[in-house]
Amino acid sequence: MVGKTTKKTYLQAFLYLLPALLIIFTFVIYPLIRSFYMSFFTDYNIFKHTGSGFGFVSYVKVLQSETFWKALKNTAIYTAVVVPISIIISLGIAVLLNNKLKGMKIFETLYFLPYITNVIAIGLAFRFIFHSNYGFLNYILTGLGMDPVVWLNDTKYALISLIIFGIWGGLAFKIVVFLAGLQGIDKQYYQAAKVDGASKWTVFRRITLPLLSPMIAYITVISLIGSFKVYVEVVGLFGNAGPADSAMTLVYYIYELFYSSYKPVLAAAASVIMFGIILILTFIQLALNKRNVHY
Amino acid sequence: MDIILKNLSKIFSNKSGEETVAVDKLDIKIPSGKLVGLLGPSGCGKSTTLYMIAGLHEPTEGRIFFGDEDVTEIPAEKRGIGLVFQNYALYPHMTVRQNIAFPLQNSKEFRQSFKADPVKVSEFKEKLTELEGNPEREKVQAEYLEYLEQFKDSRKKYKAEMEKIILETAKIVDIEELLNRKPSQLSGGQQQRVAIARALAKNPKVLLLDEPLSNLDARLRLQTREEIKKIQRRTGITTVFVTHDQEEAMSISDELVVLKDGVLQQVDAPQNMYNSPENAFVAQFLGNPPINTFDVEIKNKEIILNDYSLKNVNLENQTALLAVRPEAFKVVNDGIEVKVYKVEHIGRDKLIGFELNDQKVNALVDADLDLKVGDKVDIDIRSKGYYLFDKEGTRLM
Amino acid sequence: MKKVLALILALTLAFTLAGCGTTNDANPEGVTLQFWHAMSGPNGEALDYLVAKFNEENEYDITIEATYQGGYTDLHQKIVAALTAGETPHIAQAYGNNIAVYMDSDAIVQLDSYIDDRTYGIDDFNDIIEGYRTENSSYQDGHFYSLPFNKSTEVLYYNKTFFEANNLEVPTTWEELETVSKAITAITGKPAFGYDSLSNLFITWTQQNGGKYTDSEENVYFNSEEAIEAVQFFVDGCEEGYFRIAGEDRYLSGPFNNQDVMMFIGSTSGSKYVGADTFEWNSAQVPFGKEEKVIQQGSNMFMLKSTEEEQLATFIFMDFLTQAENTAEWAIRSGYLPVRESARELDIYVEFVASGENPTKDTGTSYEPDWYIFDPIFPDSYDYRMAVQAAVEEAVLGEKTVAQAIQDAYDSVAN
Amino acid sequence: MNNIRKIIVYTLLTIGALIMIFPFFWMITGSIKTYNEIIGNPIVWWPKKIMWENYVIASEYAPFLTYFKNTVIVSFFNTFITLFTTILAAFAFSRLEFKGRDTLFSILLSTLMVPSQMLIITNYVTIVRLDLINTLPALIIPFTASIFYIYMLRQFFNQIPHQLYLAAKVDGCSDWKYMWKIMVPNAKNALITIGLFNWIASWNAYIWPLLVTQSDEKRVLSIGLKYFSGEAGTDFELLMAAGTIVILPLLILYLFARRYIIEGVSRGGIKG
Repeated sequence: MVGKTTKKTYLQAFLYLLPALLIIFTFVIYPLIRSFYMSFFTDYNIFKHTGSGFGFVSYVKVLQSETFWKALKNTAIYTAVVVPISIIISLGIAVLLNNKLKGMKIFETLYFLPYITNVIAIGLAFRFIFHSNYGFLNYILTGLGMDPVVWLNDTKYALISLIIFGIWGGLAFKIVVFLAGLQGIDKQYYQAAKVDGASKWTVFRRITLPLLSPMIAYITVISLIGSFKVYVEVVGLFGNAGPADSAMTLVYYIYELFYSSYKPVLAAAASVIMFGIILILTFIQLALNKRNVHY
Repeated sequence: MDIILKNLSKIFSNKSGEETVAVDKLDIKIPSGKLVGLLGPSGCGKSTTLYMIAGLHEPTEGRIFFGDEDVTEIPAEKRGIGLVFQNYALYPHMTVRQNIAFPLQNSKEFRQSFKADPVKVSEFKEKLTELEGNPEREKVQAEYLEYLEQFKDSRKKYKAEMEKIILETAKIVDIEELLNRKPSQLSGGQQQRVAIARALAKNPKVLLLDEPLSNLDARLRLQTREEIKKIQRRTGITTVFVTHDQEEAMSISDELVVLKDGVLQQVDAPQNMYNSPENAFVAQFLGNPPINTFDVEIKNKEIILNDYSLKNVNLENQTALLAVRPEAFKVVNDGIEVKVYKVEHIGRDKLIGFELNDQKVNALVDADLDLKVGDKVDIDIRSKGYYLFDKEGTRLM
Repeated sequence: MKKVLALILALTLAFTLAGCGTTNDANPEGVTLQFWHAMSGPNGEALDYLVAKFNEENEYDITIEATYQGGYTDLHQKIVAALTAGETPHIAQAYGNNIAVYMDSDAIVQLDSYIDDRTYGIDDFNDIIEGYRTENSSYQDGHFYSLPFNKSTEVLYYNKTFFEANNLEVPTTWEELETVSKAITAITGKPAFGYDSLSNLFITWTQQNGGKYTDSEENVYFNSEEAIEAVQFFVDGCEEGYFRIAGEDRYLSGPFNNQDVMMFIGSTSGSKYVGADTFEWNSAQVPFGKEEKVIQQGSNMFMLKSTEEEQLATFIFMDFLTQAENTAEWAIRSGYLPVRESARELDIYVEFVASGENPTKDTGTSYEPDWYIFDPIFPDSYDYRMAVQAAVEEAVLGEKTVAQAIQDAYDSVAN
Repeated sequence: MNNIRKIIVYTLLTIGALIMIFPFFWMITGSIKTYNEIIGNPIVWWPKKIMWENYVIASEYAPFLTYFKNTVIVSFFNTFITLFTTILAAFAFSRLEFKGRDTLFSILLSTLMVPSQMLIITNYVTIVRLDLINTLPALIIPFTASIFYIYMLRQFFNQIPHQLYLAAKVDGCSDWKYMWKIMVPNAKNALITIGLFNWIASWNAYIWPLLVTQSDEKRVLSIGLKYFSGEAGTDFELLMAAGTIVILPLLILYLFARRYIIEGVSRGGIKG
């Protein structure tokens, strides 16, 4: 309320933020700066913290590597599919759950379950569900008279499997947020709309969605970032980057670079690039929100 | 205790740096113990003014005095004010009792008043040491113990006193039976009263109400209006309340302050203000049905409304604005002939509408006149109840 | 390779005319050592057993604290972290190429002087299987920075019941492998044979086919006719449906147990996952091509710099693990093979093998020492492995032609 | 709502629910199957013989009891410290007015985008420097502040009408007191939810815990899952048993906390 910021308010704000900032700086920003710094060396010995040849060599290398572009492409596809689809599905489910019917509480409980999973264990379960011979998914498909799909073994389907897994894993949280949002909407709006004789669809489009937009914005940002960082899911599902690396994602690529093939500099460069990409995406996202979100 | 606003201004500047003057060089004296209405159309800066008095907004310019004390720099909580918000702002998670108790729990003074004053204690201690071996000592000792005695089991006293105050204030706004409810379980009117109780609990020197009635339905509004007046009378606290409803303001306040675009228009008792508005705005803003206004010419000491001379005035030739209260019209045998297009009965009065100089005019005439829509009547203006303003809107007579 | 062989020769010499080498005068008495490993389950128990035995028996009352640090990847990650922070264990387990990476830290101890130490040195060093010695000294400077620890190799697992029922011969050559596989597929209508590790497939078969892979000078030879031919042989089999890869099953033990494949080449260390009550299985030497080559795998143990005393103590423990009887015990209790020739002749081991409890032990130790091949050790050798694995995978999945796939793999690493 | 729609709603929800819980069903049944039943072809729905042994064997692979104890300790402290830092920061970002607030916030927000894999080596070194290696604090401290939760709570705090803040100020309530006495109680559900989320996260974390712990006395449940993957195969049945063991406590905790969750993230938790 008070217009100008006095020293006192600065101090106060600083004190309130101190604990969080301390941790975040020490364990996120500081290492980030380090690897940023590292990324500009041609050669860096992480054991001795010494490097040689300052420049953009590493970035060039990364940008020249086929695998990087493959990883970027896969990650982009993954994000582009998972984010909207999971949002739409979870929104739909949330709307259904928002019906005042018996047993909805039970459904809520069930739908939130995936959130508490341990990706390693559940990833294993998914591996069997996707299995081309004795997997449950194909069991259903053939049951419905469709041809079985070689989910995890075929370069064409590996990414799709990952996407399915990703969507499944991402629904729970979104459903909860949306359901919460829906229940936060004042019933009067609906009654008003009823009086105005609006159709269910119109009500959804013209009232529910706008009033839900802050939630949608929040979720989009969060899951955009999240799905761009997809990694554990890959390991859980394939144990590697999928058939012929067809499910290679950015973080997986970075991880491989760092630990398996010991190219810390390239890994750093790659993650800086990735960081940049997400940063841009998010800012675009936030900018769009400013226009479309009705707080 | 008076409230004095000296040259008080508030300028808001938004992110893009644009500045808007909410309050402009206000000079007002709110007399002690009075119920003062801060009146004006929405956006006239009345709430901002109230918040500055409360200490929630800091003035861009000017000072605020409570009595002789300059409180401009003093934070809200230390000004000893009670504030009631338009939407009550009750703490949703607290019961009514807790809501009322909250300000007390936060007040150091209140808590201190149950503890021995450390200064006094140390004085006693010194004395005692000085008087080592002196017969005087016994006496001081006794005094000291006596003094301490008052503060035995202060906690219990504190609690008791708290409860006592809660009950008293609850009684004033009679919500005793609601003390254990949560705000969500109360009606608008009840919440309103709780909000007032909370404001009164720490018995403030000043009570501030921001549009206290606007969230209530018509009947409740009338009723609460009266209650607020009663409460104010009973407690005698200097009370400022903000409203955009002139009727409301007129009906309860001892003093009226009218603002427009952050600029003070007039300060006066409601009736005086009604009877002698200082400018066109005040004239038009007060009164229901609203005052009728006509553009007139003043030629050789006559008020000319389309070549019909209304009255003689001692003024230079000029164009002016004539404002006539509805009740200032009278039906005569020989005046301006007008055609009645509506007739309404308001209680014992009769409101008629006619066109004069192609503009609709409302007039109150005595009820026993029997008039029908379509009748032609001659009307004239009484000797009181009409005002002349110049083009700027300042009063000519 | 030459350099390495020369060194082996030198060492052999050194040890045959015993007495040279000096004595380390540090005192290892009573030190406690940290040992990081990746052995869990039965292997973990086997290791704990040996550690307990050592703590019990060693005359210097050295105490080993062995702790499981997760799988190889986790262990590797931890060692990298530990080296970065400069707080390391005394001894750890790792693949050669990882150790080559760690050498950047200058915290890895060169073992030569310990190995030929007059008092504490390893007796009859040449008794340790040649391939293992060669591998552990094939670092770029040709010295020993590690010793063989948990070693395994590849064998051909086959469905005994099925082979007998259809009186099939276990294949010993590529040609036989092809004919037998076709025969089996004709019966089952499913792929008959699979290869667990496609990188091993590439490395082994290329060399079985007379080609070369890489050497520790990081020269790349694998974009060769031999390689193409070898991989083509496998890819054809896959296309015609009598060969397959593990793919989604990760390891073929699963399909094998489901009788979806009747034979596969896999690591001896995977034997615990092989077998179902529906049939009997057995193992045989892998089929060979032009040359008899078989890969040796599994990881090694290396020493990290610490005090003279601790280092000596560490070496004493390493020595203990390589002793015939202990490595035999290790082989019996774990999924791995003894590191010494002589261990294979020890009664306990002979009996164990005879018990037929785990046929792979017999097969695994039946290879001639000079058949063994391994990844030359240098930091990037992992990338090479990944590259060739990808190549085979892409070829099998029909992403690229064999020649193309191999060329791409070559380009990706040779620069 | 008419019956046809009811039926549609229920069927849709049921199908969805089945999809959501099937993997759990598969994991839990898997934990009582034999290795070969899990990879059985054709699909084996229910084990011939229920293999409770799997749990016994799995539990012998690692000292799960110690792990459980540690996990509870870690999750507990982690959650409570996180809540504390989150409340403070969220309050500052939603109620305190200071220049550069939004900039700072978006900078922090951008740290969400860092792939954590890139940070852990440096963090490991930090932990060593702090001499915390192989201690429980090493598992707790690095995760005691999360911009993700700060973001979430800020969203919620922003829903609390500003007039409450003014009212409290008039009532002589300091910012600090206002935060604890007004905002926190009103954000109860949000806090419980964040607490639960954080608890789950720290319960399932495994890369970092494995990295900074070196002895069983200091390890947590999720690390236990590591034991079942060897270099030439995985003991599926044991892994699933262990997986079930790890998830079960969360499941129970969740069932207790679930009724708060919806309200927890709900905007306008209180009407303005």
